[in-house]
Amino acid sequence: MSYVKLTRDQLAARIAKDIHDGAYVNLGIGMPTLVANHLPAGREIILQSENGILGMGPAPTSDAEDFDLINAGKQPVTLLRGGSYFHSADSFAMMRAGHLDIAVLGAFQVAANGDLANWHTGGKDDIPAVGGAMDLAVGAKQTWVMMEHLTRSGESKLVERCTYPLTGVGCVSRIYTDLAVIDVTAQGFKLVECVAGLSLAELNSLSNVSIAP
Amino acid sequence: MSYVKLTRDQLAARIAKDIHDGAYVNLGIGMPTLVANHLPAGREIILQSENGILGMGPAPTSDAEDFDLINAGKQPVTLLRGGSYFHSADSFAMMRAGHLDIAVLGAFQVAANGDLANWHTGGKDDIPAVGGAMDLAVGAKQTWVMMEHLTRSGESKLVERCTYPLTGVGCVSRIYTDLAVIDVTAQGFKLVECVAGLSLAELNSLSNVSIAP
Amino acid sequence: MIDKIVSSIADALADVCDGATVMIGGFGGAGMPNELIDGLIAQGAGELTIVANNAGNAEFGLAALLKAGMVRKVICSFPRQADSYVFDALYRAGKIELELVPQGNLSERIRAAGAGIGGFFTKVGFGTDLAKGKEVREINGEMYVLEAPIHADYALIKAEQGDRWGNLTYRMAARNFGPVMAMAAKTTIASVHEIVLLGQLDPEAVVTPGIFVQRVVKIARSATVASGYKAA
Amino acid sequence: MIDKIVSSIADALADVCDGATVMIGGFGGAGMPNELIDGLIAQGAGELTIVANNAGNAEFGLAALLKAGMVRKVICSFPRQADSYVFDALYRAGKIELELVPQGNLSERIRAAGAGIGGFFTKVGFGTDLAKGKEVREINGEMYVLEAPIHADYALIKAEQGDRWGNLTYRMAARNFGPVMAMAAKTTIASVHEIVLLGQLDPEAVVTPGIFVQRVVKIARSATVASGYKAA
Repeated sequence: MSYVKLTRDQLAARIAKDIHDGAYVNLGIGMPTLVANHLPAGREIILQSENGILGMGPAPTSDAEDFDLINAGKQPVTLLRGGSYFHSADSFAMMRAGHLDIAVLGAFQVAANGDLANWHTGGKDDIPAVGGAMDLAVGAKQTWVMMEHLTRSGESKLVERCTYPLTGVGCVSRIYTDLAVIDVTAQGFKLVECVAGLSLAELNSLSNVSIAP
Repeated sequence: MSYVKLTRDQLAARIAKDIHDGAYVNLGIGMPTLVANHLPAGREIILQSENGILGMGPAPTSDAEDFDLINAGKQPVTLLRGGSYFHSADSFAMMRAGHLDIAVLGAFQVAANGDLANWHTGGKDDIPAVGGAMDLAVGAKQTWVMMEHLTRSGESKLVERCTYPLTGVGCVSRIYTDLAVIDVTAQGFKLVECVAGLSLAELNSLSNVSIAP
Repeated sequence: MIDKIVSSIADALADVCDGATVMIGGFGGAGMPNELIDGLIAQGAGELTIVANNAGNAEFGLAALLKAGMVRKVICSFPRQADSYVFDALYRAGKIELELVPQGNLSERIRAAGAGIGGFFTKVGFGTDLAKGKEVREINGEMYVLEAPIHADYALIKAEQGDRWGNLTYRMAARNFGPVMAMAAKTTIASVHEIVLLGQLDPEAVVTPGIFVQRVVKIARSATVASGYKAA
Repeated sequence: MIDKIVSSIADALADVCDGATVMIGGFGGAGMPNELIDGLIAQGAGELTIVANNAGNAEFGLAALLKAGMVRKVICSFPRQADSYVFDALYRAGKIELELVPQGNLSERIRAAGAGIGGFFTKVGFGTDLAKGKEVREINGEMYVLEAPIHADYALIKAEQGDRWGNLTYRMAARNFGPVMAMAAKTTIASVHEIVLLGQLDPEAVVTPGIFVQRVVKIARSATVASGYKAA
């Protein structure tokens, strides 16, 4: 095959390119946090953090870290001019009632009907932890997924039906992977674009589910 | 008869005497507002107003009136040191979840089971208006009623069952009238005290319902 | 770049359509966005549903909007006031619909819309005429009534300071319904007495974060006037 | 006279009984009332139900409380962290009960308790394992789950400034669960870095009005430490 997967940073930049000027965005913990590093110049995009921050800025220099000012991943951040603080119930009101334009979340699996699984593998001995994932999945105007297309063992994370425990029902509208951008439609997955050199036929053969052109 | 009814100010002072130091209190619009003028010296009592004020102080001098700082009756007030402002939902959270120690409300009727009618006479042509009455009636730790014992036409406002539309069910714990102080108990009305010169027998003959000694 | 500041009240209200649900802040004169209401009258949209605490005083502001015949229905807690004669006459003539809501149910239903809540159980109103026909339920030995969220197309609110991101502060008891209405409306329009630069508002003291506000318009400051009470 | 300032953490916690439900504020290290938690460990009440966002890091604070065997049940949204090994071991050994709650349902359920709400319908969690056995309902074409309020006997929260009436401000994202937990507990105990005179807090910028706070105790300021994340 003659294609090259996107790196995490390339994927983050690809997603950032689709975030419109003036958007209110929540970036989930883990990989989606990288999107903050690639916001296009000239756009004013306001990042929300579930722990009560609107207008998050970049990470501070190490000598300016203040652990009263952290993101959802508990990493130190800064506050932009115009930012504000609020309590947890107000923060989740923002997240749960469609005030955010976009939530970008990681995923274990996304199903053709938009179901999302990203909080629990369902393993018997695993400690479950959900945080704000379920709130974001169903609360934002648009829920985007950022993930590798395949698991480490080569299985497709795009599936007909999720086998892992669900985070939200029919909530995902778009998926960005290291191989492709895919919309979730009423008819199932629909290709937006592939990485250079990867055909839809190849993508379909890698995925465990049909992706329409 | 040898008794004298309490004046409105005497009644307000009688009620104020029973408000403990440190109490959080909401005084309903109309007659209960007078209680604020009689709070006993040496007690720190915090008045709440439904429109988003904790720590209301006395009326300002007429040259210092500011109609952004008004009470529930829309009269100008002041803010004590230590007071604070908050929005309507926060204000009613205070009122509805038992955070207030005492609400003092006016009434058309109070029933022996503690039912309160104070918002609507039920007249066909009357414009109904409820404001915060229902919230206060069921939300405060204790709901006290301040009213004249009899209507202008001499009917008892203490009743076996309210005939006016209810404000709240079984919510009144104590009634202060110009003739007596009466508790509402599981067994019905129970006298706490009468004005000087009025016997319980006379009070019972004026009231349309039995008041136990 | 985000710039929510609009240069005129007319621009701020240009897209209000017939049949819109419009929340209007204020309690007494405090927080009453009279300038925006006057703008709405000039704009002319009709068949409006108004959500507010009161139903207007004398013949200005909300009362003028009612008098102009632009309002089909009012959802409020306290329409009857010493000087609410415009509403009173329309109501008695059957020319306006009234949904009377206990004030705390009103603010909580508005907040519910802004917070994504589909409905909530409250003790307030149980056993009264205002809960007639509503679902009731016993929870831990007490009786509750199910109340629905109140959504709106627009919220017109009066704030004190605002910036181009839409962050707002309020002045004293003029805060009242502003913050929850801002959360519940698709388009929130705030009049402010002062527009400040981004970063001038203390992030700890912003009352309404800009995400809840779509348009900010500056108005001249005038003293809030007495409204809706009869002197003793 | 109202004076909610208590002179020591031990005094502030003296009446916590076995079996109490205790809310503990904080998200990461921000707003985590470690000094009060240490006081609770010293106080010794057992069989506690803890309501918090996380379930402790390393072996300090909440993790130390768990390690001391004082906790019967944890209600939280995110117990699993890089350094949550104390909780993890207790959970795997079946020695602690876990009620896992989506974080927004957690904060909304806490607020509901503080606001007198008997229950509310939320979309969050519908169709997932965390809504199993809960009542569901279709409202305007969308599916909702009924969630109950979470009340507590005590809330332990960390604030920034406080006065003798119990008014509080917070510092940046350390605000998080403090204000809603203060509303939901019978007794709210706030540690503050500074006690100010009545009137020194701007009434427009008080975040938690004193009515929601029963005890205020001063602690020394120390920098909040990193907590609960694995560096990339």
